[in-house]
Amino acid sequence: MTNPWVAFVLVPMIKIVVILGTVVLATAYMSFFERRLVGFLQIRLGPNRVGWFGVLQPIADALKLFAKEDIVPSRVEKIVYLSGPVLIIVPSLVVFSVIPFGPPTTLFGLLPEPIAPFVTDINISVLFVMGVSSFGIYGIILGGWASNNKFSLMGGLRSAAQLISYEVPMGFAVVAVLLMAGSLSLVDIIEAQRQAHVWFVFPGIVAFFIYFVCGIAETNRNPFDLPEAEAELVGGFHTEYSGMKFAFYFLAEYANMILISSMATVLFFGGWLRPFPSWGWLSFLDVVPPFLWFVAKVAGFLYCYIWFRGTFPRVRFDQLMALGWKVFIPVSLANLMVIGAVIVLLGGGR
Amino acid sequence: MSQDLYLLSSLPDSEEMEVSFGPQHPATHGVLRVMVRLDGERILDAKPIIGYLHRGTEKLFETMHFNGCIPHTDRLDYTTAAANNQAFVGAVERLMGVTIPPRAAWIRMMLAEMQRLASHIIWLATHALDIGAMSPFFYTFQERESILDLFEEYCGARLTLNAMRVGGQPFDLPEGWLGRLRAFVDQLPARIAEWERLLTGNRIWKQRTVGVGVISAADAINWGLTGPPLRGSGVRWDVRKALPYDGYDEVEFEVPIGQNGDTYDRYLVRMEEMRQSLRILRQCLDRLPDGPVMAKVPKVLKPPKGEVYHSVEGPKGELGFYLVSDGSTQPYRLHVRPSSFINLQSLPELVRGGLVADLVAIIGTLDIVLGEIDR
Amino acid sequence: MSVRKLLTDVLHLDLLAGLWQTARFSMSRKATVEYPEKRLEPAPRFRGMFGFSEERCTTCRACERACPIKIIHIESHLEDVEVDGKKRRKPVLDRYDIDVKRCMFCGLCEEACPTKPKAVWLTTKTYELATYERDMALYFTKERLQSWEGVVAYEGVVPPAAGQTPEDLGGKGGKE
Amino acid sequence: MAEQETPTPQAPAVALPAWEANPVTPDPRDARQHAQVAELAAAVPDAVLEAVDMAGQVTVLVVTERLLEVFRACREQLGYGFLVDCTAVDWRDRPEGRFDVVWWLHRHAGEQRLRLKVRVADGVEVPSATTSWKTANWMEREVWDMFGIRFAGHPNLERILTWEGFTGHPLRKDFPVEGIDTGAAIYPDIYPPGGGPTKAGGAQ
Repeated sequence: MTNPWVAFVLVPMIKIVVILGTVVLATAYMSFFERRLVGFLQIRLGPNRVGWFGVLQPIADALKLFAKEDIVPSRVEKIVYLSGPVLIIVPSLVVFSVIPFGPPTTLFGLLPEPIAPFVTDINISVLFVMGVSSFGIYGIILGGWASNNKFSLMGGLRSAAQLISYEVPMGFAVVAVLLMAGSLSLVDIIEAQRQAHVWFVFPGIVAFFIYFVCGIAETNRNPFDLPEAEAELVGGFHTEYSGMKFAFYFLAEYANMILISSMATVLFFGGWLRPFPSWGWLSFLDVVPPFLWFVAKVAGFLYCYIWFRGTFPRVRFDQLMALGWKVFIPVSLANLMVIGAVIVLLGGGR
Repeated sequence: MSQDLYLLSSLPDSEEMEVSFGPQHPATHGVLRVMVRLDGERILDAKPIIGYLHRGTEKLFETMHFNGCIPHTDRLDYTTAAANNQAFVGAVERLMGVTIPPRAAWIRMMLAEMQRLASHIIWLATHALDIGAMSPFFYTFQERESILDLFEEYCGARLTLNAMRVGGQPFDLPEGWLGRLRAFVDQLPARIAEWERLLTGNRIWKQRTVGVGVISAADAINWGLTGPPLRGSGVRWDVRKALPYDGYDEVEFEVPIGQNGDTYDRYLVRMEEMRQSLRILRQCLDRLPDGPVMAKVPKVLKPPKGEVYHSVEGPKGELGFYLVSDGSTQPYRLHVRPSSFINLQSLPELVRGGLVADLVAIIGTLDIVLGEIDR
Repeated sequence: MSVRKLLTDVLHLDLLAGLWQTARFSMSRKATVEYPEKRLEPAPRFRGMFGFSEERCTTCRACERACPIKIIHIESHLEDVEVDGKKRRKPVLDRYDIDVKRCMFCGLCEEACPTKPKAVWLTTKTYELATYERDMALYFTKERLQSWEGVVAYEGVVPPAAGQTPEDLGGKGGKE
Repeated sequence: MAEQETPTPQAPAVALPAWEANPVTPDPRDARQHAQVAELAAAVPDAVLEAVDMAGQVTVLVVTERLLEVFRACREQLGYGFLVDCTAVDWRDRPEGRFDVVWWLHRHAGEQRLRLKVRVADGVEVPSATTSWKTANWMEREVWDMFGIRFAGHPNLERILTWEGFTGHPLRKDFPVEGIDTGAAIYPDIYPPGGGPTKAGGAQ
């Protein structure tokens, strides 16, 4: 791969197209799986009419949403209103550029030399993910405000408060991992877990718990789906959105779920590593490609999302805030101190 | 209840916001509209606005013969048709001096208790859904279907039963019905335990309901609350015990009460009421008397001149019918004491100072049905 | 704070119990009935589409009077007919219309009907009565009430003109 | 048991069942000596006009002017803590006053009920019970809405089941069952008087 055009333009372009396509397809199918799985949890079948077991349902949904009349309510702030869905979908897809889906691979010898199955590995990946994914909140706030609807406005405000409150403990939880790994690069974090012979979830169980709960809160999912709380705010920030504009909010939510699950996989569950990577007698598990390990772990987290949605009631706004500020921030700080102290005692880090 | 609720939007500098909650809102159980004045998320005042489902039922009653009124009572509170039938035919029978055969009374009691179960199941389903727990809706409705199947076998309808007539019951129980009811009664406690596992101990459920919408016992009586909202506040009062009708003085059951008068206590009271209903049903199954199901009543019903008020303990509270007759074949005036109407009245009192999410929880805990409120 | 409560709080046993419960439900049999392919069978007493038999009807108008919302319209006249060689005046129906779109299926007309077996009955198990227009599609004259033209009958049910009676499905007129 | 309903003349059985042998006759009886009435008459002298006991339910006809005192006495002295309901009956052509306004009171001690009644002419204001029982609020709004009886001292006497701007009081006997032309009252420039649901919506 000596030709710089191939190395710096063609290959990344192909990777971007493939990853973007996969992620968009995955988000669309996530909606299908959610409906099926919630159906199973609720002793019903879920959508099963379109195609074999309903597998074409997302396509039918997309067609329906595309064909739907594009309604812009008459008294909205038009530019802001229309930019809301864009603002939320773009960051939620951009962050996938740094998620390491697997180790460099030759695709079973099809390629002349190994290619990393992710767009790029920047040395501040963690910061990039947290920064860019937080940007999506503007879509919610601006969309809620621009809709000129009191329920939307309240949804947007709730979302903003929720994001600020939960970004902090989530950051602390991630810092605990960074202390253990000693790097901000996601690939290096996975590598560190391989070298440490243990997934970081075992030393960092508290951090993982905080990270995942905050992740649920950040993606506005049950039991923390206050910004859209159907029973209270009708639809919250997307009350006035319909058709493809609504679909963008919808897809962004699922993309964020996949993102949080991927990050949890990378930070705490060893990314593409098989379980207990240092135990030799488990090496028969290596026949499963690393990419599939990654997908399986992400799917496990996504199932938890759906499972929680099928089980829990919704918390109240003030209780959500209290949980964030009074429980998670102190606990995550304490956890950080403990982990830091242990690392110092064990040899002062790297 | 402030008179100038509507004027607030003209105050430009106000930090307060007024929101029209309903009439088309997922959590208002129909077409209830609540004008809420908010400071952020905190509710300063609320004003229920009703009447969107007003069908003039009381006026219509005046144009119908007595048995023809019964299908219309089904449609008052459409989740408790059997209780409505029971209260109405009870009023007419009381005015006519008809005593119904014991078997008919016991069948009525069974239907009423099944209806109470069905109504409480709907309440649990919608209340949990309002608070965000989606799945109990489906689990509970599966059991409600069993009750409706039994109704269908008995009278041919599932929701609007039209299952009682003045003077008794229009038909006897079908063959095998008691066995199927017993099977249902035997398996429901396990189902209730499953629902409770999802909610009763759940910390989120407790956070959302404990201390929300508190009303003291004295206030509850003053506001005229009846049914589970009254008992949740610790008043042990139930029409079935206080003014027994049909066979209720012959069966044993407890009247559960709460202590704090909050949403959680009302939840617990209703869950316990479901178990007590099962207890009554079991006694009915064991002791159902034999005999005819219809007393001798003339084909054309002509109650004497006079007035009578008959009330039953409906699933939502005291449900009464005030019947004034001028001696003709139609009621001169038929007034309904709708339990949800009077229970809803205390809504502003309960939600003041709470959050928007509490409003939803409190509407759910009052267990209102707009068909009865607006009539 | 008891140990049990502490354990519950720290380990979130209350939430885990809920998760366990939903997981168990997800394994249980699904309650869905996939409607157009499978359908639930109505009970024998189920009140559905009207059946009507002109020959049994004595034009006594009891059903018309019993109807709380007055949707049964009857007109009749007397006619001389010869029965067993004797001349008798017999009422003949001119009109027997039921405005089914306003019907609330209370069944009072069936209860009022004095003939045996009933001349009008609702225990036909037939409930798929939706139509695309509201005016005439659900307005049934006496011919349509018997032929059930335009009505999708429940499986195993034949229109009254083809011989179905209230007893055939074991309804109220039957066993009890 | 469908044949139970048909009036087939049957010979009376040998022994009548208990529920037919001793029917409760709902004859109205004078109830001035009834304990509940006597106690009310003692608490508020000269307030009780008539008292009737029918089907075990005591009705007391009260002087309209003394009603407020009666309410207060019932609530504070006699312990009727629970106002069950309040409604009205329209006797259109009755000379001594067109409307009966009726209240039911409940006393938890002894589980006794008492029905208070006043006769008022059209346009006469009735004292509001809201000072004694908060629950009277909506009930009286409903009576105002449905019958047009005003309650003096009510905090917020608005229409409740019909909308603001509705004309007429539906449960009066002279209000047509088919409804009135409500469109004209709200949108006078769109609906000319005489249109509306009465003529346009008639099914027959």
